[in-house]
Amino acid sequence: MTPNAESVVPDTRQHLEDMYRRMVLIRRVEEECARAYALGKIGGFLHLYIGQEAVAVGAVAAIEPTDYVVTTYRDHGLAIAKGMSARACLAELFGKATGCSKGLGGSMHLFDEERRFMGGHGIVGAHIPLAAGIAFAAKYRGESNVTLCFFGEGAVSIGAFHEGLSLAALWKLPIVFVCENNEYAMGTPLDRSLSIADVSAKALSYGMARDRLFVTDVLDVERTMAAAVARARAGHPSLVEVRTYRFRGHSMSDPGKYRSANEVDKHKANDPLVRARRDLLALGRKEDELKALEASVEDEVQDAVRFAEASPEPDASILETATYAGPFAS
Amino acid sequence: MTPNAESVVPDTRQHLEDMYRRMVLIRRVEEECARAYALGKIGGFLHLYIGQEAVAVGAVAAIEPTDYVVTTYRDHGLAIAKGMSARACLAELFGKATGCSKGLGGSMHLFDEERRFMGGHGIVGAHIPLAAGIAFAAKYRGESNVTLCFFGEGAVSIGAFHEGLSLAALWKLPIVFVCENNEYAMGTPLDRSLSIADVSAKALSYGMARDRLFVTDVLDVERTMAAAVARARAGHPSLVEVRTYRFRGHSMSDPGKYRSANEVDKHKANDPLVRARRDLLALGRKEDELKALEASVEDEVQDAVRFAEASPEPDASILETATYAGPFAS
Amino acid sequence: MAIRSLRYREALREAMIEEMERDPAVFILGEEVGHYDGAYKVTEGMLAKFGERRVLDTPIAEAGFAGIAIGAAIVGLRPVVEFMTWNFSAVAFDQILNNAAKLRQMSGGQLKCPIVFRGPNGSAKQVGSQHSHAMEHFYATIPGLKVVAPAFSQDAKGLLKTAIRDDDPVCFMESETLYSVKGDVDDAIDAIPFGVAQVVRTGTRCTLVAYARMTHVCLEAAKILAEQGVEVEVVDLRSLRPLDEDTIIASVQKTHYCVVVHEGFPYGGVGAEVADRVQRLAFDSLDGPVLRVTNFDVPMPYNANLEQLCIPSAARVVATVERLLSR
Amino acid sequence: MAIRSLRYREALREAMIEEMERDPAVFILGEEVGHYDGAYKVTEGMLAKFGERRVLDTPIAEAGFAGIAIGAAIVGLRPVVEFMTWNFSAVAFDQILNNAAKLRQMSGGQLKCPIVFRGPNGSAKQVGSQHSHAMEHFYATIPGLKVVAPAFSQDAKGLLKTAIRDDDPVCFMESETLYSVKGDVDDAIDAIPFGVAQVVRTGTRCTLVAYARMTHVCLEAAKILAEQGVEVEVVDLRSLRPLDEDTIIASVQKTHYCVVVHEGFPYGGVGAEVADRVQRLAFDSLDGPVLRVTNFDVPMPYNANLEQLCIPSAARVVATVERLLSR
Ligand SMILES: Cc1ncc(C[n+]2csc(CCOP(=O)(O)OP(=O)(O)O)c2C)c(N)n1
Ligand SMILES: Cc1ncc(C[n+]2csc(CCOP(=O)(O)OP(=O)(O)O)c2C)c(N)n1
Ligand SMILES: [Mg+2]
Ligand SMILES: [Mg+2]
Repeated sequence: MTPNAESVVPDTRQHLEDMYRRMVLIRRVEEECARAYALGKIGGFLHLYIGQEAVAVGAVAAIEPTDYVVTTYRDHGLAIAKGMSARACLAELFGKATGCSKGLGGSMHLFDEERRFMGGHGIVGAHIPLAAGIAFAAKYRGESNVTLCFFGEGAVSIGAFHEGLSLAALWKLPIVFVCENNEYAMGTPLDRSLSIADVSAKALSYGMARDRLFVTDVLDVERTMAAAVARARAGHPSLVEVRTYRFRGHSMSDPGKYRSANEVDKHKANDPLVRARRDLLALGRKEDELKALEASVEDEVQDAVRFAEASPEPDASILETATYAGPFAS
Repeated sequence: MTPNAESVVPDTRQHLEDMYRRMVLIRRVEEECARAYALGKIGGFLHLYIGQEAVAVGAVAAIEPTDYVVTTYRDHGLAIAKGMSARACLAELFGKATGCSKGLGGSMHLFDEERRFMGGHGIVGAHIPLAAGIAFAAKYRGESNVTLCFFGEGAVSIGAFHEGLSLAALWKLPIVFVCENNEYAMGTPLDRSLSIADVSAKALSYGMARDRLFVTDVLDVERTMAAAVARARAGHPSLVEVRTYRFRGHSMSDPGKYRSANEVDKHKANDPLVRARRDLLALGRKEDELKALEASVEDEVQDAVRFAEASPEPDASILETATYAGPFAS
Repeated sequence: MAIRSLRYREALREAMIEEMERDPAVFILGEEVGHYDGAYKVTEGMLAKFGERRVLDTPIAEAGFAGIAIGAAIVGLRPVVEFMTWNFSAVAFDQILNNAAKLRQMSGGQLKCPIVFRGPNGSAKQVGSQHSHAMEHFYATIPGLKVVAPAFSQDAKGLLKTAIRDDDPVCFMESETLYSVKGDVDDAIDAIPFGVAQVVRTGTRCTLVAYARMTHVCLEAAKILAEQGVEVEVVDLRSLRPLDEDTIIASVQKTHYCVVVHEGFPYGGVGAEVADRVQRLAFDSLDGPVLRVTNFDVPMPYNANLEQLCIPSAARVVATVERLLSR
Repeated sequence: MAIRSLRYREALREAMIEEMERDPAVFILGEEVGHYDGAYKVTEGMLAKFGERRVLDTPIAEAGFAGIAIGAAIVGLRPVVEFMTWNFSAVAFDQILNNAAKLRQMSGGQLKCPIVFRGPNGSAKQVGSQHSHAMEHFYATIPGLKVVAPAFSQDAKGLLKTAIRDDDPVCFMESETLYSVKGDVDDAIDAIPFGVAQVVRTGTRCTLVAYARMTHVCLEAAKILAEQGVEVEVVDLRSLRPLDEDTIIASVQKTHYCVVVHEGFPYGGVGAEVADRVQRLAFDSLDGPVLRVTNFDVPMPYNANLEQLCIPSAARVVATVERLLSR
């Protein structure tokens, strides 16, 4: 933040409202996804982000449009936070040619190169070095952009995590590693995957800056991330552990028997969306203003669903051109 | 150590002498290797351990014959420290049927199952999970043996290191990870491979016990390792960083231009073998006693060379039986 | 002895349970195999039965736990490693290629490595390119490994028992799309030997060679062809390495035509190997080239229609046979 | 324009230097490529010329630096990744299989991945089973990748230039045993297109198909055979994916016999693929089956004599041709 932050930082209320809107959009899109999945309109794996929206929205609020974001298969939230339209997202999930990845990628592989949202990756941890490579390119070219790389706490056990962080620290890459620690990797709770529960402690072995945060307030996420992003721009990577919680199962096929209704309810009571809404009211927004905002989100979502439904399927001719950049005689 | 250590620990002088003999044996075997390599009697890669003998000998002194040792391609020292005969070692390097691995493995792949020396591995870091698996088996079966796993500081950057240590810490495996930090991975000095020079700090992120030691005295190595081995037997893995130095190039083909003669000489001046010899004299061993010991080593080495030379080559019939355990119709 | 109808996944589970009861050195490890009862429920109930010591949930560290299992195997345990899918074995590739397959050889035969790697392989439904890879050919080319890919419940059970008792590393390729398929399992049959293919339908006009789910696709194609008066023979390989040349060749010598059907890409793989052996060993019996039906030469698309287009179908098999016979 | 005699490694180096001078997005990274001047001296002098920014020494973390290079490639850089040997690519296998090869497809064509993975492949001399693997077939089966394996200095240079300029990931297979071999390099030739095989010796009695070092072995065999009055044609594939069917088939249609020679194991691989295509596309021209000369089906032994026994030799090629022609 600059010294006279007052004049530079946008009005908090408006800012929070923007973030609230984005969080609601993500949630509503995903609720529609769940419904469409039940109807067989979406296939394959579908990993919902519901409950974690504040992480994506808070983090993206801390960066510039020219900065990059990379994440896992649980990617709808970050894609939309980074500016992907609900239309492009839903059409992709419906497997349509108008989807961001033309129906070839599906839920796990959302990409939006223009908005610098670089996926949507299915192999746990494998995108971590890749994200470091995007940061590497910025440094190589002398550009000032940074990269945010998101992953779950389940990814911390895998080699790619170590190699990615180790090289980023050694080469001082402009990147922030964000571990969205939602306490479970599929059905595996933290204590069965990590010998110490504090993920941010991994930073110690790379001499890397670290932060740790329990998410209830999206503004907290933004603040913590802003500091890490500033370090990244100065060439110092960080590991930020964000403690969060997914309200739904790991994917649509997961009944989530490994945790009690009680536990889930406890976390739902701290839903950052509810918190943001309450804060907005406290900051003077009227209930009907928020209702209107929510209605406009609803319109956007319904429009996106209709768009996805009405869109054409991709033609088989895309298969070859999506495999190789140029002509290819196999 | 037990309370009345005096009566239990063998006479220090005899013990040091045994260790000195073993170190001299390793060195002399390897000097003969270098010569044989120049004569074309040994092929492929040959990584000498000269300068690091105190690590192998000190570490093995801290364990029982029923304990396991696993290491890298730089394996002659640990193989001999664990009890492999000079004959079996040299014959293997000469590619003979009488070699420990019947001439199929070569320098990088010494194995002696009977003495629980489990290789000799060529892929950097890949033996680390494997060693953890040997420790896992002990725990699974309720046996009390521990496993020592050696690797260079170059291996610390690779995924297998992270996954191996992470799982060993999580599952409380009876293992000691020993990083032989000889300052270089081929031509790459420490500061170009690790963001922080203290390798033992990696233990922090696993909540693992750690130790760090600059080797000049083989007895130091034994003491540090004994403590780590005791922890391992109690189900607590450790990471021990041993700072050491190789006097020769990475392998025979490495002229070692990346370090100055000065630097090498400085380390040679602290040669643990010379130190042990001096200490033995100080403890009352006579020069001619040591000469006799050295002569007996010489005999053993020359016998081993003759044995290796005179031994037959393996027959092609071994190829199939060494590929599959049972009959195999491909 | 009874003949029971079991789902493919139940047959696998029975094999593991029986072998674990038989030999205390056998244990299973992998992601979600225990408390979650298996991502695809193959190990359902096994944690309750055997406890955490022998049914071990792992973190997401395929190279690490595969390596640990290999280490345990060379000192006498008999691990069964479940990969949640074979796609994820790519991060453990080095462990399988350079450790599991080679430790016996590098040690001059001192060590053996009795380990089973198992899990679903190939396409599922719309899970995209990173989760749909048919990985069997990567492993089938590697000496030191054995690779099997059963199509039916009986074989799933019998081959898995053999795999667990085998002293060499075995890659056991299942199929997500077969897990719920039922099949007869004869209790009189125990372990089924590797390297023995099975003629699952007899015919005279052409030999179809397949394995895993493609065996079912071939049977479907054979039915359609039969309706057209073309009786084809279907050989289910079951075991990819070792490969039962004799059964394949005997069939081709009878039919004079051969079509190999497999998931996986057209370039190389098990299909090319079978085609090569057939043309080499039955050259004088062939009345036409060996043809192949494979996945399209592109990463698997997510879109449902494109996905089905890419994977071999009965219709494509039928068309290929027709093309071959009308040559 | 001059014709110069260059070692294979010098030709590779020239290609990299020229492309780096041509395009600031090209850089090289790998273990010991910089300060050490390359484990096999392919990059000798390049650090001095281009500095640490563009000639980057990496720690031992193949998956990590391959992944970083892939990430850099999708945002516009053109990395050349040196694997000290292709054996070590096994720890980066997932990055190549699931990221490099598939990112374009998963993103619906939004991303391109212009990256070259290069290094020595196959056997060297007595480096044992973990360091002698011929890895090309693992990659050649994967759509999204291109794979080349030059045998001569000219091709090493021209194909590497093409690889660096290509917008798709390319696996570039060199050979430790060829690095010091000299060959003519014509300065008039710039980039050499992929997918074009070359007839390096003409003959009428049999077609030998090979690549990389095995092309030299085939030329040696051809000489021996010529002394016996048997003129064989040698086709050097150069590019494995894409594969130049036309040149192979044209040759086989002329000679009616074909022997494929490659390092690597007998099961599957590039050899099986070539054999399959030949029997399929030239069935009516063949007077005998396509035969193959490959490594023995065992991990590579250290012992020098056994090692040589396992690798295809001119004598084995000659014997195979004789067996085929006297069939
Ligand atoms: C290498 C690899 N192994 C296993 C899987 C299967 N898998 C997908 S997501 C997942 C759990 C990941 O948990 P976490 O990293 O905590 O992220 P979360 O799903 O909680 O967001 C697993 C095991 C995979 N995709 N890749
Ligand atoms: C995965 C892998 N990458 C690269 C190599 C090549 N290589 C062999 S030894 C070595 C250096 C290892 O250095 P370090 O771990 O410090 O052990 P030291 O040789 O010093 O004992 C390298 C790069 C390899 N064997 N395996
Ligand atoms: Mg999680
Ligand atoms: Mg070192």
